[in-house]
Amino acid sequence: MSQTMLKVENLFCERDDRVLFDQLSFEVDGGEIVQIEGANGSGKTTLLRILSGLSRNYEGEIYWQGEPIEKVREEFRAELLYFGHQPGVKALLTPEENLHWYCALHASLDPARVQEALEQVGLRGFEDVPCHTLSAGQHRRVSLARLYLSDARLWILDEPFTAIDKRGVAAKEALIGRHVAQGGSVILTTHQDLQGSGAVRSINLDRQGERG
Amino acid sequence: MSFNSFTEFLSMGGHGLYVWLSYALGLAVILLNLVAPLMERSRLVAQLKRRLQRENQSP
Amino acid sequence: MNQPLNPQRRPAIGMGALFAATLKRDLKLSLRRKSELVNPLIFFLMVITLFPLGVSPEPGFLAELAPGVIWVAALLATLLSMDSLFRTDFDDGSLEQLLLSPQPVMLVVCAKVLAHWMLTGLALTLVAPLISVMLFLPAEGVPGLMLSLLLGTPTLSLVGAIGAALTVGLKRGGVLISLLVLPLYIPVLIFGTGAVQAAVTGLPLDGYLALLGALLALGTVLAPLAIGAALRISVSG
Amino acid sequence: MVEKKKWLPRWFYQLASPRWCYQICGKLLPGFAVAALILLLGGIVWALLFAPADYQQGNSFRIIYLHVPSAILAQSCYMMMAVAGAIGLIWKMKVADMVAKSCAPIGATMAVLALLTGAIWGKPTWGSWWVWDARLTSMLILLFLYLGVMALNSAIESESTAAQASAVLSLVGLVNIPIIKYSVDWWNTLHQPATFTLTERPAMPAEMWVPLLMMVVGFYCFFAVSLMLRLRNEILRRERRAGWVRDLLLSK
Repeated sequence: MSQTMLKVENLFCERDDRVLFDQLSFEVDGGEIVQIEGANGSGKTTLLRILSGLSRNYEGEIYWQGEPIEKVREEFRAELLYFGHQPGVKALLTPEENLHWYCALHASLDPARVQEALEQVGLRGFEDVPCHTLSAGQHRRVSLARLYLSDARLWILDEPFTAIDKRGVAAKEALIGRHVAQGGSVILTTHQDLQGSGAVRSINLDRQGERG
Repeated sequence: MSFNSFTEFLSMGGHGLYVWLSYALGLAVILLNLVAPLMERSRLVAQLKRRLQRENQSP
Repeated sequence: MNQPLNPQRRPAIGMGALFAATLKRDLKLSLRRKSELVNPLIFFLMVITLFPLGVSPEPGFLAELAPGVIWVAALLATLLSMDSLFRTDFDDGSLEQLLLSPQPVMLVVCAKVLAHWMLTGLALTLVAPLISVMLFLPAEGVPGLMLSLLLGTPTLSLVGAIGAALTVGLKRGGVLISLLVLPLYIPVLIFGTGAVQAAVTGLPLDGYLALLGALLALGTVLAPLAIGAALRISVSG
Repeated sequence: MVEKKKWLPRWFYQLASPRWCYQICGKLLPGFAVAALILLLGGIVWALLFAPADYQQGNSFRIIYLHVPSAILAQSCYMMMAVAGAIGLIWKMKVADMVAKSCAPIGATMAVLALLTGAIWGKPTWGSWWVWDARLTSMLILLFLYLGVMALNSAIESESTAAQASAVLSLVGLVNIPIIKYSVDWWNTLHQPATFTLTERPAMPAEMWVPLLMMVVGFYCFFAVSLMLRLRNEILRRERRAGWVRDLLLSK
């Protein structure tokens, strides 16, 4: 179960004349939660974007299950769920339409389970109203419904708990815990402490910056 | 030598304006392409030096 | 409940379905934003109106000018609508999700460009007969005009999408797109107006249409590659 | 990346090092500068003083010695920009990005020079400053392509993103250049009966084309000088945090 999923070696990245991290190396195993910590502007989001493959402005090596990531992009993307700052939800489409398109993008997902996923995030009854009529929290929950749909092994979550109420946070934490128990991995940033999700390893980028 | 006198050379058979205008422009463009990077270089070196001094003083 | 995380994946949706889903999604999005849907068309009509007012309302003169005017207006109208092709997706994060999909990006890009063309190029082609009457274009020229627009405007959408993809990360990309894309539009403009003029004078059209078709074929093969690369670069920045 | 290194020659990877490139440029610069100076001076003296006047165009023909080299250079500079951009995209080679960026302004000024000399030459030959001649028109479009690449490059803040985006754009332009050229040639013959063009002459005597050749080679040498000057600036700017740049600056 605890095979190495993602391995990062000597990662270097600079932004606006500033070194964000230098010689950053770590591994993420199956069944592990890794929390990226750091002050605002320490490069948390940048790191997550690099790991997910969105940003290519870095030096160093990233391996996915032992293979250099450039070689296994497609396999990696099939195993990845990325949750970014922007929720990736079209305001003019209904929650259902949004998730159906997401299923189309990830061929292995079953569109028949969209209803179920929306129910899980408490959006039952909102399936067919355009998302721009929903509240900010509901809007975000549409995007979070992807966590229930997904069969990806690696979750990269950037601030997944903002604009979510307490009860929602607890449900999300339980979901993350279950994902990890099944052998999946989670890399996330959050301002809140994670509770009851098992072992959380943290990587602090502030110390990185000083070293670099 | 295809000209007999200097005035003939200057007038270029009545096309002096066009020929000399062209060559002046050509010279200007060539000089621009050499002077601009040289000036840029001195500006850049001065700027980077100032930066280095700032960095050396601050810590 | 989550599915067990087993690596045996069963593709529930194939590539053709993704193409169809993206096409449907983009069309639906445009249809729900009616103002943006008709804006290029209105712009097209307005630009056309400027010529008789600005140059001369004399029928013979306008008829001579018509092929060029219609093509230039079509070109500008396409360009105007280009900026929004990827911008909304970029702003709300859909573009990130698109780029992280294990499916080929080119497929989605093609579907998006096709949707864009259906709402601009195709629409312009359909109103072209009306415009040709207003500009006194002889009736013999109308089929040539419509055929050339039908073959030429998809190329405009494809090439414009490269510009849109390159500038999507910039706050004000609108003017820049025109600067990047207009020089690339020139061959389409030349062959398009050539086709209409040939049709008006009763010369054979086949050569022009074949050239426009060749440009379209080349664009269909190469532009999605460039658009995909440009999107990854823009999102990466 | 590691596997790729095997089949490319060693100098390619040395070239990839900005420091090596900066030093080799510094060594090559004087040679090229001297060659450019000799060739250009010799060429100009020959062109203005010794080359015979054209039997049809008279002395205005002497503009060819600037017009043709600048036009050739503008085109090959674009080619170089696109190829360097492609190398930068494929192998993530920083120096190639910098070369591509340095090419753009030189090529653009060469296109401007070709256009201006073409227009000035057009006045005595055609009787008007501007004629929609196929060559002039495609040169104008080439200038637009350069301006587009430069505008994109300056609009994007992140240096590496700007380099990659301009590389994609210049490659798209490279594919388009033959198409544009063909379409403009064809459009031109359609619009006006083929008159005599600026540069196509049946047979040029040796005392006319030898100085022309000298000027072309001289322009290439001048291009190399200007490119290396710009490239060195670009390397200094992009590598400002590298140790060797600091040492270099402090030693001055």
